Amino acid sequence: MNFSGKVPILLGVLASLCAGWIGFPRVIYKSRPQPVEFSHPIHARKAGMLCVDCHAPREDGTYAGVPPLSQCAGCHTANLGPTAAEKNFIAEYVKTRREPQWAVYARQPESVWFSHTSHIRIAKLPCERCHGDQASSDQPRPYQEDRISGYSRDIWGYKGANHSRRVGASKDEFMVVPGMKMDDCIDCHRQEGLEHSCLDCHK
Amino acid sequence: MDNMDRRFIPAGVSRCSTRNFLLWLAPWAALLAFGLYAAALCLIKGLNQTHMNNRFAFGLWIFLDLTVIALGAGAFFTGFLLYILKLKELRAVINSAVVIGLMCYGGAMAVLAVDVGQPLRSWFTFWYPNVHSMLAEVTFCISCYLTVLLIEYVPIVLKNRKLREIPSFLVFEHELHKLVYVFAGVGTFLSFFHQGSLGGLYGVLRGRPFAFREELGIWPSTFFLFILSAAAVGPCFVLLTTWLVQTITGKRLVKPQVLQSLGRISGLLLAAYVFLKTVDTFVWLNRTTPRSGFLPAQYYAWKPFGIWILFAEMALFLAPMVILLLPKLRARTGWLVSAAVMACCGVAVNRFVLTIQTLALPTLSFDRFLHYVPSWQETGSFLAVVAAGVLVYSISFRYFVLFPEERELRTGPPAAPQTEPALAGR
Amino acid sequence: MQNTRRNLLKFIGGAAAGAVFTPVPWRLITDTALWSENWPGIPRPLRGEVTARYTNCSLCPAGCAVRARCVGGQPVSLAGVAGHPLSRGGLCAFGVAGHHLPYHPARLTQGRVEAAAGALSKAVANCNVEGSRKQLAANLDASKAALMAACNPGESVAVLDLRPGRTASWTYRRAMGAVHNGLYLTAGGPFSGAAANPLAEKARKSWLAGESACPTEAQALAQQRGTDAFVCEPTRGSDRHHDGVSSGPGGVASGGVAVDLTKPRTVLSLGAPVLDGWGTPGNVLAARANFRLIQAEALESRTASLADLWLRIRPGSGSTLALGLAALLDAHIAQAVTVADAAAATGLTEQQIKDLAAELTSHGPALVLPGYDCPEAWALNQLTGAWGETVVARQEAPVPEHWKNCAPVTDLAAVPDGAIRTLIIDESAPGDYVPWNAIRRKLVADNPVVITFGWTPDGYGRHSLFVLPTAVYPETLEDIPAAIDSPAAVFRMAVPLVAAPPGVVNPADFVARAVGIDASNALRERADAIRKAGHGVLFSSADGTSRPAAQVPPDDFWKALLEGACWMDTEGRRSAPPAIDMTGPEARPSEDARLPLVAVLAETALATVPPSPLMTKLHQESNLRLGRSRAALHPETARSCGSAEGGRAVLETSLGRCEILVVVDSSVPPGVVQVAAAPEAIDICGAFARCRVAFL
Amino acid sequence: MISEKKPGKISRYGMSVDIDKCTGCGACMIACAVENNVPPAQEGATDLTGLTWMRVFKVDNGQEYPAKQSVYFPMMCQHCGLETPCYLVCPQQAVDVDPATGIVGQIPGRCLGCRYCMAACPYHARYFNWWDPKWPAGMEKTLNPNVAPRMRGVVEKCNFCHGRWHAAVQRAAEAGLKEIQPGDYVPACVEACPAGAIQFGDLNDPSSAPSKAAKDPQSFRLLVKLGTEPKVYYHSRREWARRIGDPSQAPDGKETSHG
Repeated sequence: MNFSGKVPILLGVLASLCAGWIGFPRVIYKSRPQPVEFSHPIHARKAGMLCVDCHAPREDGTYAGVPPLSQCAGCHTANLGPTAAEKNFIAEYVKTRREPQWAVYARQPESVWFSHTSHIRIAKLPCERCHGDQASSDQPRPYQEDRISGYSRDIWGYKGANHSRRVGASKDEFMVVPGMKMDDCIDCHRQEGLEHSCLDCHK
Repeated sequence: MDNMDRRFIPAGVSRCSTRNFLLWLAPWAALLAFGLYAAALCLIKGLNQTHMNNRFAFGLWIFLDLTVIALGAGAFFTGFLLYILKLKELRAVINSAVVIGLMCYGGAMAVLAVDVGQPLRSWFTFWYPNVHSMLAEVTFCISCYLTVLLIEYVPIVLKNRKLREIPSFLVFEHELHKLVYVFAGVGTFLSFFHQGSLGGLYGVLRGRPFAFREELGIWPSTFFLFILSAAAVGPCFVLLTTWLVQTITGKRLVKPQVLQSLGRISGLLLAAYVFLKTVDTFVWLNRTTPRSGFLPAQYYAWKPFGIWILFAEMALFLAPMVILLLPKLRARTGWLVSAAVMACCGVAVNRFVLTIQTLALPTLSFDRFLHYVPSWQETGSFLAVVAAGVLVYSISFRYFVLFPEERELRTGPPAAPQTEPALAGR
Repeated sequence: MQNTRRNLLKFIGGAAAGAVFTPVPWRLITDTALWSENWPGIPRPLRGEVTARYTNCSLCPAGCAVRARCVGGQPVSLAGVAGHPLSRGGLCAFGVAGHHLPYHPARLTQGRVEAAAGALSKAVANCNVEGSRKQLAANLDASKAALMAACNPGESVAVLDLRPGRTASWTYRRAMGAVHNGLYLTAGGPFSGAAANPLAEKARKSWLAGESACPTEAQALAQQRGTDAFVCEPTRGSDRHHDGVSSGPGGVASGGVAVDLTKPRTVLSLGAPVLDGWGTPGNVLAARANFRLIQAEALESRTASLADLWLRIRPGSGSTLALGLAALLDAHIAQAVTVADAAAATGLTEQQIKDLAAELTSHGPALVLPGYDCPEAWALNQLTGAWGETVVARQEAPVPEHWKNCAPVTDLAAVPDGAIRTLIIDESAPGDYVPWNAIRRKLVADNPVVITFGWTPDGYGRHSLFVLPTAVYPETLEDIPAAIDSPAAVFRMAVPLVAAPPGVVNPADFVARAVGIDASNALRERADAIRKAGHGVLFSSADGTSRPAAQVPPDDFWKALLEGACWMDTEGRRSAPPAIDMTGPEARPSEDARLPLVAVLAETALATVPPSPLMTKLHQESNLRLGRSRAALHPETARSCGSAEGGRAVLETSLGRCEILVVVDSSVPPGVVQVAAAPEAIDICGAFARCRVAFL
Repeated sequence: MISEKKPGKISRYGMSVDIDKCTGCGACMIACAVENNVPPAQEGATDLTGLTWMRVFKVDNGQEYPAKQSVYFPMMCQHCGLETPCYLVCPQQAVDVDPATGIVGQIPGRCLGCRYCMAACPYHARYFNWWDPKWPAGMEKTLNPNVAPRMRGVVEKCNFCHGRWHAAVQRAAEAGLKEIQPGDYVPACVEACPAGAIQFGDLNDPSSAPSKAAKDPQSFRLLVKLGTEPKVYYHSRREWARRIGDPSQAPDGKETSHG
């Protein structure tokens, strides 16, 4: 067997390696932009708001999630700023009373029971622990969804891939958001010795 | 076309014309197609296509899987006798045994894939195995052993006259052959083990006193009984298939004494099995059952599963045992074959009792006895496996050397291909 | 490199080998496995704030208090209210799944007009809700005008109220009062055979002459009626012996007469489903420990199998048993009926009947409950001395004075045949169901106008010219009549938990508007009247406290009612209902060779409502109850009819036929067909009927 | 997978059912199905292919009228506490026994539908999704968000309304508590029973109703001699009923042995 006999084999290996490592991760996700160019820093710094001002647990312990339009419209009755995003938001949603169709990066599968209350009140975790420093994410990154499983990339995807742009950061400078996959939950629960049963978190 | 085909047929043996061969394959292919359709229904529309239910959680499929795998045990046990215990004359049937094993195990796996409600998740067993579960054990062993069988099948394929022309294949085949002892060893271990696990499958069911057996070491007694019964019946099935092929093709493929020694071995093992099975039955009825708050009488109170089924099972092991242990009877093909048939039926009944009867019997005193008749989709899916088996075997027999002795034996009493052209010479 | 085919194969081989070292295969198997978690067809429950809201179940007059767990305002599960003085935390299987009804597949979403209804319907052949409403209003005026002009004394406009005792009932009475020749009908008076039975007529007079605290008193007993009679006593009841079919199963009494379950030490039930949805389940079960329950019934019903003593009597011989017992207690009845007769009719021994009578007197106070039509049962209570003790007259909750000049309550049965030109039937709230033939007889022969208000088309909708869709619990705002086991007057409302779909009609409003009176605010007026009367207490389900109504400001009173609160009158003087004259004719079983079997209705609770789809848990996925359109037969009976479990068959009586699904059950006596109650079944069987079963 | 550190409070939740009180009305079965998003029967489903986590059986003493007597047996998963059969046989850890609560749970997302656990369960308390789950149009609005609907081809069973346990834990957290109060967590069937026949509580807490029932000589457990330590206790004054539930019962109502 001469060397030339092996060339096509090696080519084949090389081809599938490239396809598998470079091409595939791009193909497997479909990505869509958030409806509104929302900036956390502006609200956090300029308006001096806290996370819980908008994302609050309800009295019954359930978590309210992304605030409804009504809450935004509380302040944004008219343009509060010169930006195009602001104008667009007022015109597109506030005026027409149309709820923005936010895509929730951290939305867990139906089979998962996650209680924000328990993690905030009992474990005393800061929001950043899981959601990363959203307060400084200047611009909502596009929402990426696995084409087959239909899950968000944050809860089911390659780790370290969940990037948000920092304030005034250049296009390619990113901060990393901690993953929210089952493994990430388990890691923490294991450290805390709070991992007893699947039923702790699964319904 | 015919010439092209001819070039693949092993040298020194005669096979029927391509046309006849295809004619023979046609009906089996049709059956396979039908079976695949039935299986597709079960996969797409879900298991509501079957007649299984919450009480009869397992049905025809599991019963036949257990039987088929017991019969397929011939593959590993013949290998074990030949390569480990050096019973040279068995070289005559080892290839055939390997193909049989491949058919049986492959078929069983295929049916299991249809039997589960979420086949897409079946690999979870490898990723998140539950060490307590007999089923996990079974899954691991069977899939490993199936790989071993495939590897053992490769040299048979590569020995094909045409394929040998490719040098690299020849080398590969040669290398592989050196390892055959390793594979035989591994295969034997795996196979012993999972035959046992299959027995454990029901033996561990504490909630089903009819099937529950007390533990010897970490396994219930059925674990060992299954190994023994499979080992005993495996050779019988090899014997049976060889005889079948001989009669259908009208060729002499192995020397008679090969079949007889297979019979003798199986006879000895049957004797051991019958003894242990008897002991086990007594322990089970007089100790295990009362302990779990049941009366042996309850088991056999329901028609049609009267106590007769227990005796029938024992008889189907006893009779062949006697026949196979008596050289005079063994020497007569008629006796030999009928003994083999009985032994195979015996193992089938044994597996039937453990699967179907176990599920039919009520545990709660206000519960009722159940009947179950498989739907055509269930039956069809299984027929697909049988058809596939026949196809694989026919093709292997035509193009590969399953019976090395066939060449020498051709000088013996002439086969009469022309009498039954369609069948002759596969 | 020569021989490209081989190289291509090598390339592919290499690629395959390489692929194993990329994430592709592994990611694909995990992704597909995850896909199986949320592949198409698996619904996603909505999320939202969890709140508790309170209402009262209006599926039957028990009106059990309900706590609804709502997510984002949508009720996702219902439960009883622990510590409620009436329902005591109880809620039956139907009530627990009540919040499914708005999404019931059989829900009527569009007005329907019977196509085969002659000239009148042609104009409105395919009209929607709006259309049929206009048409209806016009039609109603037309018939009004017609009746006034051509003074044909026979013909009238009538409302048939299947759940009397509601505020809506008052609206109907006012409306009919405003119409010339208007009639307000209920499912039937205590002696609905009136026209045909002078004895009964006499008794009826004495009854209505008595201290008739509320005009609806008469109906109370009416509600109890049903019908074994025609099987045993072919001469009783005009609406029955016409065709040998009785007129419908007894529902739960709604006003007028009530029983006090805290009093009796012995309860004799002549087939009443005491432990299976009768009265207020929670209340009955709470009182159960205090009394010995004797069930005289043909079938091994739930109550029979749980009673302290079960007397298996012949189907429909309940009233005869009552007479037999009466004969033992009252000499002058004994002249009409002897114990021997009773024994013969019921299949009990004379001794058994004597013992029973002895127990009723010795181990008192006793209470006799009629399951189906047998006023004798009530009368029996006079003889045992329970009258005024365990059986009392209940005042109705106060009503505004100006409502009082209105149409009187008339029994359907008392209306002469062929007298009604336009009939309006309200079955928006589950109530009694009178077999259609009993109604049809009262209508004029030449295309009468029948208008049904209902949320499904399966009830009288099948016989009506117009069917108008109504809201269904828990969309409705309506009050619920008092249950038979609440001795004091009560007032509570079912309040809407979900919004009704557009286009549904409120029957009472509708009728009121059609005749030009305003009743849109009737509930509030009633509540204010109750508050003004100033007696009774108000129990609030939300905080589980009671306050004297007098201390509650009117607006809060109303607000509380809208939050599921319940007003209960303080029980005043126990007044005995007026006496009933009882000398029933001698019982004689009627035989019919062509109809060898006897059909007996079972599962009569909520017979008229198609229950939640989840009820399949009780009859299809288990054998706990008999599902709709199913009938249970004894194995022998089934064999003699040539059927097996699950077989399809046709049930035929003198009135018609309906399809049934056979359930084989050895607890059903031979010769009896236990039919699950449903409109189509009641239409042809009533509560009992001679029948035959033919297999398809 | 269980970590070394054990949960703070170990509960052993159990039930006691007074079958003398049960009237077989079926409210528990409906409440259970409502709470746990169990779909209505599909076309062609029977009592052998249906989904009834809670199922009420009618049982009689085998006599004829007038000697005939009947009781109703509410049957749900008995949450075996020892050698839990379904837990031991599941090939891929889709069945889990929570050490903190003793609840035997099924993880639908992990289950491959081999049904081995159903063959292993002596109480036939496990149910397989033979069909895709389907609700009438609009009715999916009434589903309970605390419980995930299952997909076709997986096994499901009673888990003592584990969704309610989650909710109770969350309510407790909202109040700043680590552990739930006894009254906070009650399964749907217990809440629904109009006769108060079913009671629920922690068997480790001697004051709870099931603990008391466990000591009652007239209490019994089904098939207790199998040795799987079920956590559901039944109670009846009638000896024949006790014998039907547990043939190993001695006349005095004491269990002869615990397997």
